Amino acid sequence: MADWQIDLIKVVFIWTWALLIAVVMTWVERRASAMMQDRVGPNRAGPFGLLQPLADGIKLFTKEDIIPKRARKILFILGPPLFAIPAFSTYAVVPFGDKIVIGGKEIILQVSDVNIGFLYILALSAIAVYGMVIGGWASNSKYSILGGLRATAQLISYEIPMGLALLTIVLLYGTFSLREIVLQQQGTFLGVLPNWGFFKQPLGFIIFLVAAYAEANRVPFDLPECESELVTGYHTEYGSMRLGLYLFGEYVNLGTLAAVTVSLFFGGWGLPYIDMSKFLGPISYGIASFLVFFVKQAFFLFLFVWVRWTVPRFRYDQLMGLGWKALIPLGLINLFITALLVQLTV
Amino acid sequence: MDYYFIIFAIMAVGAGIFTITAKDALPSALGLLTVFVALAALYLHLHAPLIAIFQISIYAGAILVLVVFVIMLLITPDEKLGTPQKNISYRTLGAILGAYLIVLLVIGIKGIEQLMVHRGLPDDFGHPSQIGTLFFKKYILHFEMASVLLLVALIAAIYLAKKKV
Amino acid sequence: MSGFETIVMYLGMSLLVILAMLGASALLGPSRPSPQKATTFECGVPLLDPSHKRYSVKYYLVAVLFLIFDLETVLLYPLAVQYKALATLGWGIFFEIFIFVFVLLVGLLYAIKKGAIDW
Amino acid sequence: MKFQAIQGEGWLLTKAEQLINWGRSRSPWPFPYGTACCGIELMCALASSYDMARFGAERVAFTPRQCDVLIEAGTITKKMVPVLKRIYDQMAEPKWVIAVGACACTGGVFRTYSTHQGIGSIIPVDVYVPGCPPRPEGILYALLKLIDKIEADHPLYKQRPKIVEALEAGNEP
Amino acid sequence: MNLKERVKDILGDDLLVMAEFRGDLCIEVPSKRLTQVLARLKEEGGFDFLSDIIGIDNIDLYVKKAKKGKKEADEKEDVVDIGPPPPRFEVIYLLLSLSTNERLQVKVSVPEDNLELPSITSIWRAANWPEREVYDMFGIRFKGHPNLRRLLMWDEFQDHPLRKDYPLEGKGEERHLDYDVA
Amino acid sequence: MVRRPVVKKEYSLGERVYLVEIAKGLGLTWKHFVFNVKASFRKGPHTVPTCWQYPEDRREIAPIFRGAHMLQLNDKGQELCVGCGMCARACPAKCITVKRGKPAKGEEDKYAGKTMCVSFEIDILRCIFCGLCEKSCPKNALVLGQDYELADYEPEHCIYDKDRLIANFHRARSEGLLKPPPVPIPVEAPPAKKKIAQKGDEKKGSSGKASVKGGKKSASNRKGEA
Amino acid sequence: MTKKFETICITTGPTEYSDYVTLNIGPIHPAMHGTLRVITKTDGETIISAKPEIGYLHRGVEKLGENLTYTQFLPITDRLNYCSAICNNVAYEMAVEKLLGIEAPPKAQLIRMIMMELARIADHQVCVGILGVDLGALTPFFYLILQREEIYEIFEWHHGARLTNSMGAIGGVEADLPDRFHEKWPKLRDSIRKANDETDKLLTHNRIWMDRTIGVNAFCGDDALDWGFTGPMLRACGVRRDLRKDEPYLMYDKVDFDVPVGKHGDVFDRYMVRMLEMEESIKIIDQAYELYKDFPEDAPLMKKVPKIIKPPEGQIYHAIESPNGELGFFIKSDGSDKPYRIKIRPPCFMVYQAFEDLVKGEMISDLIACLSSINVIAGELDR
Amino acid sequence: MAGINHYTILACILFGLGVIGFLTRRNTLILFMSVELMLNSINLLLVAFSATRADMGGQVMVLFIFAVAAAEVAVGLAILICLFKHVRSVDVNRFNLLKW
Ligand code: SF4
Ligand code: SF4
Ligand code: SF4
Repeated sequence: MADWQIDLIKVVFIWTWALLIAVVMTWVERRASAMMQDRVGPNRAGPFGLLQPLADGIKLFTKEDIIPKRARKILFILGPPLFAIPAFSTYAVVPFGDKIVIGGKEIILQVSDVNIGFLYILALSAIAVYGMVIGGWASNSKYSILGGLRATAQLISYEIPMGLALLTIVLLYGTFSLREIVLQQQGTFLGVLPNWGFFKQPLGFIIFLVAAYAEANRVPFDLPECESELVTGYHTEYGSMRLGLYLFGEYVNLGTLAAVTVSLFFGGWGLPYIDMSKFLGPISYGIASFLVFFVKQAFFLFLFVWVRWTVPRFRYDQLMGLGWKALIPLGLINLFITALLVQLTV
Repeated sequence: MDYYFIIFAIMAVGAGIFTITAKDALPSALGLLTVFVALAALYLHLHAPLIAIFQISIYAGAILVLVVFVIMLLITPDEKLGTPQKNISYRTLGAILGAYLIVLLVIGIKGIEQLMVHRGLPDDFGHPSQIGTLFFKKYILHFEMASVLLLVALIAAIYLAKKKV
Repeated sequence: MSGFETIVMYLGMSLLVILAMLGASALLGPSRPSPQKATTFECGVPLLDPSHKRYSVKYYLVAVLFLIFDLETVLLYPLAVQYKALATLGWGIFFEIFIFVFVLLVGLLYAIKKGAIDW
Repeated sequence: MKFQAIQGEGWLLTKAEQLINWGRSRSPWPFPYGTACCGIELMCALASSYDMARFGAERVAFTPRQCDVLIEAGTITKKMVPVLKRIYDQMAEPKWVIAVGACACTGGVFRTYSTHQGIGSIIPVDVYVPGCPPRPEGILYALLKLIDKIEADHPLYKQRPKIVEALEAGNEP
Repeated sequence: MNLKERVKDILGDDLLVMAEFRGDLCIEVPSKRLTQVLARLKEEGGFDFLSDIIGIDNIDLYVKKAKKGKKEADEKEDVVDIGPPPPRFEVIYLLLSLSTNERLQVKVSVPEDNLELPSITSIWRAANWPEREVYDMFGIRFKGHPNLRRLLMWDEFQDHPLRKDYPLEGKGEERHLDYDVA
Repeated sequence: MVRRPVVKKEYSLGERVYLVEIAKGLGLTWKHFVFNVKASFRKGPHTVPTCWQYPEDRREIAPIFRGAHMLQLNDKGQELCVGCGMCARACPAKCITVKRGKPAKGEEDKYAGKTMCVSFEIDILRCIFCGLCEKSCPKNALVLGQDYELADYEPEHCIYDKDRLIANFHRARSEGLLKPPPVPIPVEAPPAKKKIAQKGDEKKGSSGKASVKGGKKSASNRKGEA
Repeated sequence: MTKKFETICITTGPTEYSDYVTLNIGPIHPAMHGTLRVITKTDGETIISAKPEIGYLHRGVEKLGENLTYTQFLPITDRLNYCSAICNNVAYEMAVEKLLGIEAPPKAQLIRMIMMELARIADHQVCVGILGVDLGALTPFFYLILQREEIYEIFEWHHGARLTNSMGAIGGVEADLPDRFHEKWPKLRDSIRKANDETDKLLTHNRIWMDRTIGVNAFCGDDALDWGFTGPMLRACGVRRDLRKDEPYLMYDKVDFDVPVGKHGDVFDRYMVRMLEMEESIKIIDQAYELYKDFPEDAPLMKKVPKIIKPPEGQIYHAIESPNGELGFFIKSDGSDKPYRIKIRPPCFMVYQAFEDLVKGEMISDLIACLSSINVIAGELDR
Repeated sequence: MAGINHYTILACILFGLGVIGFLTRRNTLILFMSVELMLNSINLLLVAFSATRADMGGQVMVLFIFAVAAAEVAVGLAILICLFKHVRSVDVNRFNLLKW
């Protein structure tokens, strides 16, 4: 097989995987929230309601598509794809597993291992902002505009702490490539602890996680679409599949963020004390590493859901205050400390 | 010629034309966004992945967001900019001048290739770490000056924007 | 240029599939436009005043702050990636970063004090 | 099948219709237009003990663009009539309406100067639910009836009943 | 000193009628001096809390009385004097003293030809909406009210529905659909 | 301008750092989650103990629940309603129309009373299920049953005529959901003084109040003895 | 802005012009409970003015009351504050009884008390739950509503309806406490407490919640009195006023309970007052139940009243402490079987008119929090 | 492989577009964007030269240009906001305060 064919297969596979995670997440979110609230949740479509997302999808596909008269038509149409394309594309640099050897060919389980790694993710999430702000602005409804503005301000505010947290990681590992970072996290340090970013950078992890919640617009940071104030925020005027793209895009974002968290702070596909490659065959090792990664990712996805149904949401100024007055200074301090420690240990 | 360059060059030029001809500021900003993305793709081609990424995350992600915010802040729909320009000649003059400039530049630049020294590119050319090293070794003063520049800009912007009129 | 083609391939795939989704939705959905349907949703009452009005300048301030600090982090990335290597040369790199960040920290404090992020 | 008899079309379209109906009927996102006491019972129906979400009616959104079923629960006063009409108009096709409670159906006990006597004269109603307020089970029963109705629909051929046009012609300002 | 005497003390001449029914004390005061009376009751009488403002349309009472009078007159074959019609509307202010937990109903009469009362929003801000409601329902205007608009009915509505001559089921008013198909 | 009291926020350390309390909350939701997930593997429709999965799993309805109306028959299968129209008069929503009539020749034993209702219609869409008709019916003919599944596509189907009301009764009987006969309410004997004050008493309303107070005291006295 | 400035250099227009965005919230808005509407002017996120507009649920109850008999009006009172219909029923019944000059038998009074306190718990549960929902915490709502379902079940077994109870009749109550109550109450008491505890755990000490509620819409006690606040809203401002204590009706003077008061009148205090009141209500029910047990099975539940009630001419005002505050019925009778005029004094009417003062200068999010903490019930607001 | 010539021509065209936009448009915001366009063309040149000459200095320069551009935009737009508060327009022709 030619390289580009393998690449194509990988691309298709991972794209589908991203979509699948998003789809299943909608189900998980509904069922899990129901379980936390002493309810049952959707259970009529398919076994355990597993086909619920499919039903929703069909419904959304066959729904009428309204473009409000006062909306700016082109911008209105551009909004959802501008949001969804970056969201889907971020998966491209996430390492889903180590490598798999098929027919003597070594295939890394990642679309592409580029040397700028997660900067790519940062850049794309910076573009995703436009999807919301343009969608909100184009709708020409006050709720949407306010939602869009809030979304943008929130997203860009929390990009800084996230960037700072990542900066410390870069400082520690000296690379941008997610794959290399994961590789460096194998093994243990200080004898007992796994060599995970989490243990080396607990503060950085917390900052990153909080910023991730904000980036994903999840409770407690779901102000852009907070129901009780702005109806549904920036996508108030959107229906049919355009809405579907916004909703899916959000879940895809969740998947990416969880994956990045795992790769940066939790050792990616590796198990803490066990070296799987020693006793597994080349193919089964690839699959096993993929599974390990998925389990870790699933945990963080669940955490997203879990937190959402537990806490109230912030007010806008508090959200900004938390970002600018708490997280950024914390991030800077963390940066200093890490720099100092690295300086002292080399 | 390779298609990669052609595609993105056309994209950049087309979006650039859209940017300067769009009726409204917001579509114009979207055009600029496309230019940025196209240029970023070209940077990738030019062994400057870091610059490409930063192009997107700074130009597209920050500067343009600022512009978009200001567009939302300032433009009210009842204020159409479509009021006819008083002297059309001014506008045409501008266009002609610009076009002339393009022609001049293109002609002037034509022979530039002879002036270039083609060196083989080292393997890790464009790797982020190289820029880091340069920042430390050669441009340390510039680097610190940049921070001061940013500080000044920050203070000025806040001062201006918060000023009560 | 390692691997960028694949990423572009991936991007192209996202673009295609999403456009296909939108197209399918446009084809499948019924369409019965009416002037009433196309009115803007305003909690069920007629619009009170145009939506595109001036919104608060504070959003702008946040964007300015973001711009400055984004640049800061971005400029730090190349240094950070090389930090371990450069740290072997002495404390210079640490102080370079320190001064750089410190100057901007002053900016942050100024912004906080001026109430740029208080709503 | 009846449908084939009408249209003389083949298996594929029938299946497609079934699929669409399946999707629509399994995911009727409600617009909880709860204005009064019935709204409270609607809330109960949405909450833990009865959990309307089991039928897929989960994503409760208050924007007409994203909803399928307008659950009108509560009194519609004359002051509210234009609002209701506008909300209904703004909903995207396909859309259904459930009128919950005596007030929504006929005005109930409030035969007064300020109460509109039944929303049936403003918007087409698919299912009427008597009761004041109906038990949550009653609302769920209505939803089930609506699901039956959706499943018997012919989305690819039969367009919205003529009643819409008739009503709109009658109510045009 | 019990409530009655105290009220008498405070009001003096302004007290027109005082009646008690089932422990509820109701006094009538002249409408011209309403603000002063209420202010005095608030300052001196300790009635520092305004519970509600109630409008009443008395016309049916009079009609009933007249009917009864006519019936009696028919029976007795004599003329029965039922007196002149009372002022058509009356407005009752429900006051409450928080310290002694006493309630007082202050009544003023509003004749139909002069539907106007002084607003007491300067004494109690709580009077704002109740006054608007009375205006909405009975058409009694309150002079000096900051924003005397309809409260419950929509703005274009013409009648005053709680008047006794307004039918329960209305006169068929509908609020028209005000579309902005702009 | 509005006056606002100054509120000083005093947070303990645990509250200041968001995470502690959030972790506690997470623990709580986790407990519910685990409990319900375990429960949902139980057999039968009533899995999660707090959720009644309606069509399969119905909640017990109180026998006195005010649901759809029915016209009762007595044990001999005779119609109880005499068409007196008391229910129609008592109904606040004015949704009952009764027409009284005499039973046709030879059909007298179908009816318990001397008269019967020729037609009996309840506009169930207007009814507010207040139960006043039931209370006012002298023959206990009209009762409100336990049926709550009343939704319909057409408003015309929601006008219940006599046949439907009797059919309701038959169905309820077959399902064993008949309304229990009303329990007599213990009524306090009227006080010596005539309760409805005569016209003359009006002005001396306060005395009425006093007597009430006395009654209250006696009640408490009795409690003291008990 | 439509004017063209050709030669003028600088026009310093008023900065207010178009700087404020008019944001219409409601009537159909998730936080507006279906029928409320607030027209706000905002500067960014700050509220410059907020004009509530009501009447979207004005059903003409008072006019209807003039056209129905005293008995027929009872079911209509259910539809006023539909979150705690029983309180309305009892208030109305007691008002008519006062007009008649009678009082319900003691056992009936106890039953009324128990039911009213249950209704109070149910009302507060809804209010707190909705407050949580509006501030983004959905889960407590579900826990609270579950307990409310149990309370509804008791209602249903007592008088045959869940929400619009039409409990009792003029002169007493029509049924003894149902068996369900005797069985359920001890368990229910615990589970209500448990749900409250859980809510407490999820919300009260959570910093996000505290930030969202403490100091938000703080209100002075004397302002509150001036505006005519009653109930939890007033008590949260630090004024200890509760009609159950100050003007005891039924048998509230025989039970022992506290009146929780707040300090600043902010959303947090309102929330806490409601939470604590639920606990007090549980206490009251326990005590009332003890008192109730002293009565024999066949103790009278009703005063003898004629079928057609014709009170003497006169006018009375009677108020009770409903979950939202002072709920009063003013009835003027002309001696016929229909009231000549019924005026209802809804508690939230008075509170809601101060809405602009409550939220001015705060943020949009606070407006939502404020609205849910007032617990405006459109049914009694608009009548 | 596209040579340096192509890149320089592309950069020139973009620069010229920026100039044309700057000269012909009246919306200040679009003027700003035209300036950005010009700056970007310079960036492109720098990167292209850096690649041809195998000298990383060009790329570092671009980073500094980013910083300058950011500062320019931040301050420029702030000034624009100030102006807008006075004139209530973004039309350059109305900013004629300095005209004589
Ligand atoms: S039908 Fe009954 S319960 Fe429903 S809104 Fe009307 S009055 Fe309230
Ligand atoms: S149902 Fe009862 S009240 Fe009604 S007409 Fe028959 S007998 Fe009379
Ligand atoms: S239940 Fe009430 S509303 Fe219904 S028919 Fe009987 S009296 Fe009328």
